[in-house]
Amino acid sequence: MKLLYFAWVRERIGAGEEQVDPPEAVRTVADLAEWLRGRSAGHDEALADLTKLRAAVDQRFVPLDTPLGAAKEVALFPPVTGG
Amino acid sequence: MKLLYFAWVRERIGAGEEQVDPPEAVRTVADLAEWLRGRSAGHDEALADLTKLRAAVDQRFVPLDTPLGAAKEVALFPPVTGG
Amino acid sequence: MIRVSVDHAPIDIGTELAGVEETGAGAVASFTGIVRGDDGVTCLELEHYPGMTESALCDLAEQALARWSLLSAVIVHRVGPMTPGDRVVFIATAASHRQAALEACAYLIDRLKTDAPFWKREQRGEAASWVDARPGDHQAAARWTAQSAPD
Amino acid sequence: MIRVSVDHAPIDIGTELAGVEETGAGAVASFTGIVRGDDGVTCLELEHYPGMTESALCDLAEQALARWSLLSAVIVHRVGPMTPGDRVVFIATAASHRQAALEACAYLIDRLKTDAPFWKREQRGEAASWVDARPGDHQAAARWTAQSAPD
Repeated sequence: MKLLYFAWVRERIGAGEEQVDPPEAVRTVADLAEWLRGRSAGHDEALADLTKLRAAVDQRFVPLDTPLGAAKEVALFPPVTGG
Repeated sequence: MKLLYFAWVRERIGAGEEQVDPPEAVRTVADLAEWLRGRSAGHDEALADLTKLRAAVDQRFVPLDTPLGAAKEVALFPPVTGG
Repeated sequence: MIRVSVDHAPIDIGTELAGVEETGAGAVASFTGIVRGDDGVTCLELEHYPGMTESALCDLAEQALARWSLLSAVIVHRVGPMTPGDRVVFIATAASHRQAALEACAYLIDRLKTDAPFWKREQRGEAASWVDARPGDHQAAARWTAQSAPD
Repeated sequence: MIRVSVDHAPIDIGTELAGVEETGAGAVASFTGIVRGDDGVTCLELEHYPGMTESALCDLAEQALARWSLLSAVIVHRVGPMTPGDRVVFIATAASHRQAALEACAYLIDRLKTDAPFWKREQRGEAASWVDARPGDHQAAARWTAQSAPD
């Protein structure tokens, strides 16, 4: 599974993308974020507060309780601020 | 009193402006239009139907029942169609 | 900043927009009205009431500035003969935030349609006819104001 | 006609507007978002999600075309570093009549603010900070749709 990070999520994690292979217990986007916190202090800091996170699965915005299913690309980021 | 005509009012009357000195009985813009109908066949045709006319007194839109008062410039024209 | 122009010359949108942006705005909204040729119109002629037109457009711009937090309002109206594709009217509004700019722009074109002394004559080949006012224009203008203009 | 562009290059409004006018429209509405420098911002950097951004903007344009009788919709968003006065985003809509163009333009900028993956970082001298999302943006987007985007 390909992960993408943007804005301060990217900065805190220290990388814009990485490949992961989460265990079966990781069913939703929220599960994934929680599981990722164990990877580094940066991950832990970036992903600690789910209320500040938004996500896209295969390039579509989704709620954090969305099942990962057969997702190939998951992105985690703060609320968008374009325009 | 200076009169101005625009669009098809101007075309039917055959002139864009004229000077007139209406009698005292002509008190409102509607009175003025009615009085002007006697000046020519063109005036009569242009000013016969008050519902199709709009007016400005001293360069401000006014209802046709507006008193002329000390008006210096009165314009008669169809509803506006700019933009 | 208010800029009002009534002119026979073609409307230069690039110059007008650049002038509006120079006020340091965060949001600029614009509207351009263009001569349509889709119903056989070959020429559109715009007549107006010199003197009154300019003051009517200034009044509208002042009312927009009084109603919204605008940094500027520009109204440019072309007069004389035009052909399909030509710009008839250009309106631009600048504000710190988008809602004021967007609303004021819609307000100005709605009000201009009913509150400024312009008259359109369409030519289709040899035949010419004065355009009738649209009742919908008065409904559009009335939504901005309790005191509606004469229809 | 839909045109969507996400690019580091400055936005050329004249070219974009001319493209929209060429569709034979009677009405063109536009919105330009510009970097403000009034609160000490010296640089604004726009990050985005390449691939998803373009498809999100196309989706918005398609939704506008489905909802209004538009002849075209253009969305151009700049990314990368910018300074006050630079154009961040440009939206233009063309239609036969003004109401469709004006409403669709407001719709597109309201929806873009909440439904496209862009992130702003402001720099004030040496200090940089990511811009927080504004709750008002979600209210503005929600007025166009029953199904609101995640806030």
